[in-house]
Amino acid sequence: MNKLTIPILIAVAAFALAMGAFVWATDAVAYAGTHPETCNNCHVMHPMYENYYHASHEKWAECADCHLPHENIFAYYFEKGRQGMHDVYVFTTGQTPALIRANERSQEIIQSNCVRCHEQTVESITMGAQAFDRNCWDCHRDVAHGERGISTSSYQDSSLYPVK
Amino acid sequence: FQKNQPAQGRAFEPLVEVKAMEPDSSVWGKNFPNQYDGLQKTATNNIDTTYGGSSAFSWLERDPRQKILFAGYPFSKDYNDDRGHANALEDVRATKRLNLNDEDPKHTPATCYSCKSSNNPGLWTDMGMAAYDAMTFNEMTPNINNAIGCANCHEAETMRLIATNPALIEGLEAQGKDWTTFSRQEMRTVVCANCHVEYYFAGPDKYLTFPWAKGTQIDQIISYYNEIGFKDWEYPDAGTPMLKAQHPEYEFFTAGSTHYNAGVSCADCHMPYVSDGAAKYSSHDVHSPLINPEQACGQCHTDVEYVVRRVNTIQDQVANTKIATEDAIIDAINAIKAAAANPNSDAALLDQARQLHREAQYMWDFLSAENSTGFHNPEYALKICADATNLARQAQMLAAQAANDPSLLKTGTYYAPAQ
Amino acid sequence: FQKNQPAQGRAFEPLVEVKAMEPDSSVWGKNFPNQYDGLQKTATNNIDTTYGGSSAFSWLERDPRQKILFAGYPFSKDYNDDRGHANALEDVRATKRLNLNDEDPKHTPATCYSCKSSNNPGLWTDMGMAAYDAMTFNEMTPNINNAIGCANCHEAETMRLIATNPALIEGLEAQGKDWTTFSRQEMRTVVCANCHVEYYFAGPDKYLTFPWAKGTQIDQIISYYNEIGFKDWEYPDAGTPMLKAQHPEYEFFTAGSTHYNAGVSCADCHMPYVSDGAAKYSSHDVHSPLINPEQACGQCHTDVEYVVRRVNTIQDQVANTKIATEDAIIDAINAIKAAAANPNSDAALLDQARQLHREAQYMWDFLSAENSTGFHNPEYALKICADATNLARQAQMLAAQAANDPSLLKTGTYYAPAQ
Ligand code: HEC
Ligand code: HEC
Ligand code: HEC
Ligand code: HEC
Ligand code: HEC
Ligand code: HEC
Ligand code: HEC
Ligand code: HEC
Ligand code: HEC
Ligand code: HEC
Ligand code: HEC
Ligand code: HEC
Ligand code: HEC
Ligand code: HEC
Ligand SMILES: [Ca+2]
Ligand SMILES: [Ca+2]
Repeated sequence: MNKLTIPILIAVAAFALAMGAFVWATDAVAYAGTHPETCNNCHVMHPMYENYYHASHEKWAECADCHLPHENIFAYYFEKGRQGMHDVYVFTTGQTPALIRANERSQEIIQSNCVRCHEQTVESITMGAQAFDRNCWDCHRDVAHGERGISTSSYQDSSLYPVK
Repeated sequence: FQKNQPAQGRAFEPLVEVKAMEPDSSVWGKNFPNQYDGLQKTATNNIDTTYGGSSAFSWLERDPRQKILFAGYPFSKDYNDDRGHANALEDVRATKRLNLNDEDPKHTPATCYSCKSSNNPGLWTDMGMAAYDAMTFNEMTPNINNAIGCANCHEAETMRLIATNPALIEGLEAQGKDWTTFSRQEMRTVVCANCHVEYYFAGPDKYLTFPWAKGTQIDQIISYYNEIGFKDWEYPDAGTPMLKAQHPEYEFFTAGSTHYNAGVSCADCHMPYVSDGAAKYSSHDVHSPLINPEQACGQCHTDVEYVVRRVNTIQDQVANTKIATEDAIIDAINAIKAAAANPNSDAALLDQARQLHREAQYMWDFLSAENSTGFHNPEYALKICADATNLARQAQMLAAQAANDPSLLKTGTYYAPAQ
Repeated sequence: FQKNQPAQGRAFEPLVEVKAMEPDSSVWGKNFPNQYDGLQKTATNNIDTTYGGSSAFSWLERDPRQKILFAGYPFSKDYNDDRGHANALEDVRATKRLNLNDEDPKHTPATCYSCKSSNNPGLWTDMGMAAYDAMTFNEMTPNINNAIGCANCHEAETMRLIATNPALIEGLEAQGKDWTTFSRQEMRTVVCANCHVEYYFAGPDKYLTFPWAKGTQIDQIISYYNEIGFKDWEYPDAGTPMLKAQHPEYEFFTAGSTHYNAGVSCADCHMPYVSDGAAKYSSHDVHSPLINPEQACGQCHTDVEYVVRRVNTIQDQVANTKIATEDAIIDAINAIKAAAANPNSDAALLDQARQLHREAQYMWDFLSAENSTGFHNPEYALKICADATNLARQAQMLAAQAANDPSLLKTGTYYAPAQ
């Protein structure tokens, strides 16, 4: 036995323990699944879930269908891990921004997924000599997350106070 | 008893029982600490935005034309931007607009406390608003020891939003409206109309009245005032019977603005939901939404940066056009003064000039006293500027005709060196 | 060769090869039947909306003030609302504004064909725009046998959107802009600027020019015209050197409107996608979006009924305010006429009055000739009304000062019975 073995074993065990605690505390394994409910585990994802659930794509697509790349399985799992760890890190360290917005990389991923499913429909409009330089949701503002996007509040329901 | 608001249990047990119209917000605060904290925060807010914000900067310094426009009226002495709700009492007591000499027939009435304190709902219930308003400001002072608080907006037992100001209830009734039939979303705007509205003091006993009997649009309000022959003051040397407009946020916003028509309420922007851990509650730290646009606008608009830029564009355009209107009114004032000083002036034409001056300035003021620099209803703001400028220029022309003196047609007199 | 547009194959094989700048759209139509069908439909559109739509109703009948405002200029003879693209040739040939007497120095030049035909890109390439514009309308007629078509907007080989009008290319260059660097989304607006823009004819050879060297905002265009001392005509009896504004949709829309700032293009509203089976393509049946708001607005706005109601609110407000501006300009015209007829009038003051009349009317016209009744940029529209009214009233006042005659200050002269 090398004299470094024990410290290394201790370090590995401590690391495993720390990771275990981290994973347990943050429910990071949830990221392995694809169910929208998985994303909704995290309460900061709740508005997106809620609004997605009431928008038109709930029938067709899950979060990962839009938010993870689908060119190939490696890209899919790599991105899944990268993005997942990022979200977990931000969440557990309490740095969640007031307004969560898709970053540029995500936007590219989402766009490629819109086109992936709707290729036939959009062929004649995205073709041509010039790059199709806008996002599908510049026009289809509510297909993914509904009218209210990432709203944390629903419209005040007047029926709670019925007239008379 | 309220048709729109069936008795309904809260989702949780209150810790303490709050008695009806309890003026002390800290008592309510035991049950609702987040809301109470928010209200407390309004005391110390001081961030300014380009055109608004929470410091009490002076409008008379920022736009010295207003000193001329309000000449002869207390607003030319002291006129600051509004601050957070918790400062209401301090600010009304400190303003130099007060006249605390009770012997002077123009002394400040108790009515000036109407929108500044959570003691009011209780006092109005006990003594009636007529008796309240008939007192002087000084006489009322000992009864008032809380700034704006929970009792101004909520019913204690149910926490429903309610109309607490009798003037609001009567103002709505005059239009055949019954607030108890309003939906919750409507109340999220109407509750602000307890205070953020145009008002005047009717009769010698200074009865608080909202000039809404003909409707709440600007031309309806002007024709209401014309019909009852009301004036706030007379413009010195010009003799115009003037009107002062005050914070008509409610009337301005509800006059077909894009957000009002789309069903958005005051509270949506000024009291957005925020979360404290798992609890979601309405921010009671009411201030300019430009200070927290992610929460205030982001709930509906995904591109927050875009909408904020848009507010700037709109406000700049309104602010510039407003100055052009002020210049036109000042030209009119100077012409009317000169015509009034001329003994040969035609009295009938001069009176027509005064009438147009009165209306032009009231229109300008309606827009100017509204605190969003046009954003609450951009097109209305600019249309009002267009109309007011047109009337002001016609007032000047009538004054020149009255005095038969084309030299009264000089423009840009605000910029001319004083003689 | 175009920096923004890398050569790239089409997604499908064309059936026929279309030669560069092919004027006959039916040839292109073999490859793109949906788009060709759409263009054809514009010939027979006739649905009207409250303020616009596709029939050629007369503006002079709908708003008789315009007959006065354009007195002495061909627009007072015949001025109709625009129709669909396929009618362009028929309509330009039929208008009573033409002067087909080639001996008359004021004869209509070939330049009037510039925005009416798909023959132009070929002709401009072959002979150059200067030679084209120097011909008379009559002389050019035999060369023109197609109304607006594919060649006005597309490059045949790649189907890219392109600037085809040399005046557009030069107008952009004058501002240091190079259209070949524009993105596809930008081109969806700029391609309309081949035609939907303010223009004038420079010099005796009627060279088509966009007055954009100082920028495309209204004050920049006015100062451009003032600097070069340009006038379209002289107002009869008043002597004002007038300017006529023509369809400045592009300038108006791009001046910070909410939709432009949000990245929306002309084609988004006027050429929304429609579907043919599974595939979607751009509607080439260009007309008022209020005729198919579900497609035109519904792609971005869920509540289509709401946005359409909103258009009505905005257009009503603009239309009313515009009339008030027209009244003010007519008062100014009458005063200037009277002052000009008075031999004792002060010439310098009178010239100042004319200058303000010129600017006020141009501002009004900029808004009025813009075809959306303010919707393309509501706040700009109302701000322009406010400014134009202010200037018109000042013009009237200067005229009265020039003649030293307060009786010229009468207002509402449009309504006064003719003497
Ligand atoms: C149909 C495609 C689609 C599905 C399914 C979908 N999203 Fe999205 N998501 C989008 C689009 C589009 C955006 C907007 C990106 C933008 O506006 O820049 C977005 C944005 C977001 C954002 C950032 C907020 C913002 O507005 O930028 C989050 C977080 C998010 N989605 C989470 C989720 C979750 C969690 C689910 C499943 C419950 C989900 N998404 C399902 C398409 C989708
Ligand atoms: C551990 C809690 C948590 C879970 C579970 C979670 N998220 Fe998030 N998510 C966050 C936080 C925190 C942010 C803000 C990160 C930032 O802005 O840097 C975020 C941001 C995002 C964004 C916007 C930033 C970007 O990458 O563009 C998207 C999209 C998103 N999440 C999608 C998802 C999807 C899809 C799932 C489920 C597969 C999911 N999230 C599950 C916490 C979580
Ligand atoms: C997992 C595949 C998938 C993805 C990813 C996806 N869609 Fe869809 N989408 C569908 C299906 C399936 C339908 C329903 C069938 C149809 O109309 O083609 C649909 C319908 C639609 C419709 C018509 C119905 C409506 O809601 O108006 C639009 C528009 C649309 N999608 C846009 C988008 C956009 C934009 C994105 C990217 C943000 C996207 N889709 C991503 C599968 C997908
Ligand atoms: C300029 C606005 C705009 C953009 C950008 C846009 N769309 Fe659309 N889209 C429309 C309109 C308008 C329709 C409705 C067509 C109709 O009603 O026939 C539509 C229809 C659709 C449909 C439904 C077609 C059907 O058969 O009903 C799908 C799917 C779709 N779009 C997907 C996309 C995707 C994917 C993208 C991005 C590549 C995209 N759109 C970009 C405006 C747009
Ligand atoms: C759509 C959002 C929105 C709605 C709805 C709205 N406001 Fe505002 N309000 C604003 C904005 C933006 C400003 C400008 C703030 C600034 O200039 O800093 C503002 C300014 C104000 C101010 C001045 C704040 C300051 O900075 O001094 C008051 C008071 C106010 N609003 C009251 C109201 C009332 C009362 C209502 C309802 C009748 C209302 N608002 C409805 C967005 C809104
Ligand atoms: C009881 C009367 C009353 C009610 C009810 C009321 N306000 Fe006020 N509000 C005031 C007064 C008074 C001030 C100015 C206080 C000062 O300047 O000291 C004010 C100030 C404000 C300000 C300026 C804050 C700042 O930081 O500049 C805003 C914004 C505002 N109110 C919005 C609202 C909204 C939104 C509602 C309804 C949800 C509302 N108010 C209800 C009386 C009231
Ligand atoms: C109908 C309700 C109402 C009445 C009555 C009322 N106020 Fe106010 N007051 C407000 C509101 C709302 C604000 C905040 C908006 C603003 O400042 O424009 C305000 C703000 C103020 C402020 C702070 C800003 C400033 O103008 O310097 C003072 C001081 C003030 N009021 C004094 C008075 C006096 C004095 C009277 C009696 C002449 C009076 N108020 C009557 C509602 C009212
Ligand atoms: C300026 C008016 C105003 C004042 C003052 C006010 N509130 Fe509110 N409050 C509101 C509005 C508006 C709502 C939103 C009600 C709704 O959506 O039905 C609200 C909501 C609430 C709610 C419901 C939960 C939530 O946050 O949406 C509670 C509890 C509450 N307020 C407590 C208080 C307490 C305690 C005070 C005093 C410390 C207070 N309020 C002072 C206007 C006010
Ligand atoms: C409760 C929802 C809601 C809130 C909160 C809200 N808006 Fe809006 N806003 C709308 C709706 C609905 C429209 C109408 C246009 C549409 O249908 O998309 C609109 C339109 C606008 C427009 C376009 C109008 C124009 O004249 O350019 C701007 C700008 C805007 N909002 C800014 C803001 C700002 C700034 C805030 C925060 C102070 C805000 N909004 C808060 C719902 C909201
Ligand atoms: C946001 C949507 C939108 C955009 C972007 C837009 N328009 Fe319009 N346009 C309208 C509406 C709405 C009308 C009013 C139609 C009516 O009154 O019937 C209109 C009217 C018109 C008309 C008159 C149509 C008629 O009925 O006679 C013309 C011409 C026009 N637009 C050209 C343009 C050009 C050129 C651009 C770009 C520079 C543009 N539009 C951008 C919505 C739009
Ligand atoms: C080659 C010049 C030219 C181009 C390029 C052009 N237009 Fe036009 N447009 C015209 C002319 C000329 C008319 C009037 C035809 C008539 O009245 O006979 C017109 C009429 C219209 C009308 C009125 C239709 C109606 O039914 O009343 C609309 C809307 C319009 N154009 C929008 C656009 C848009 C959007 C674009 C760009 C995508 C565009 N135009 C590009 C010259 C052009
Ligand atoms: C820079 C492009 C351009 C030039 C040059 C141009 N037009 Fe037009 N024309 C248009 C556009 C765009 C429209 C549709 C918008 C409108 O009518 O306001 C139009 C519409 C018309 C119409 C139909 C509506 C009406 O006004 O009755 C006639 C006729 C017409 N033009 C005649 C002429 C004549 C004559 C000339 C030369 C003096 C001319 N045009 C020069 C672009 C142009
Ligand atoms: C008034 C200008 C104009 C005219 C005339 C015109 N187009 Fe277009 N065309 C456009 C615009 C704008 C687009 C959208 C381009 C984009 O989004 O990149 C377009 C797109 C197209 C496309 C791409 C697919 C689609 O529908 O979006 C084809 C193909 C096309 N046009 C063919 C034609 C043909 C064939 C003609 C003649 C019959 C024609 N166009 C006449 C302006 C015009
Ligand atoms: C490509 C997307 C798109 C299209 C197409 C579009 N809009 Fe909008 N519209 C927007 C955006 C973005 C805003 C800015 C406010 C926001 O963020 O919601 C807006 C704002 C508005 C507003 C609020 C501004 C105000 O002054 O009240 C109205 C009304 C409106 N649009 C009407 C229309 C109408 C009518 C049409 C069709 C003729 C139309 N829009 C087409 C994207 C679009
Ligand atoms: Ca303030
Ligand atoms: Ca038309």
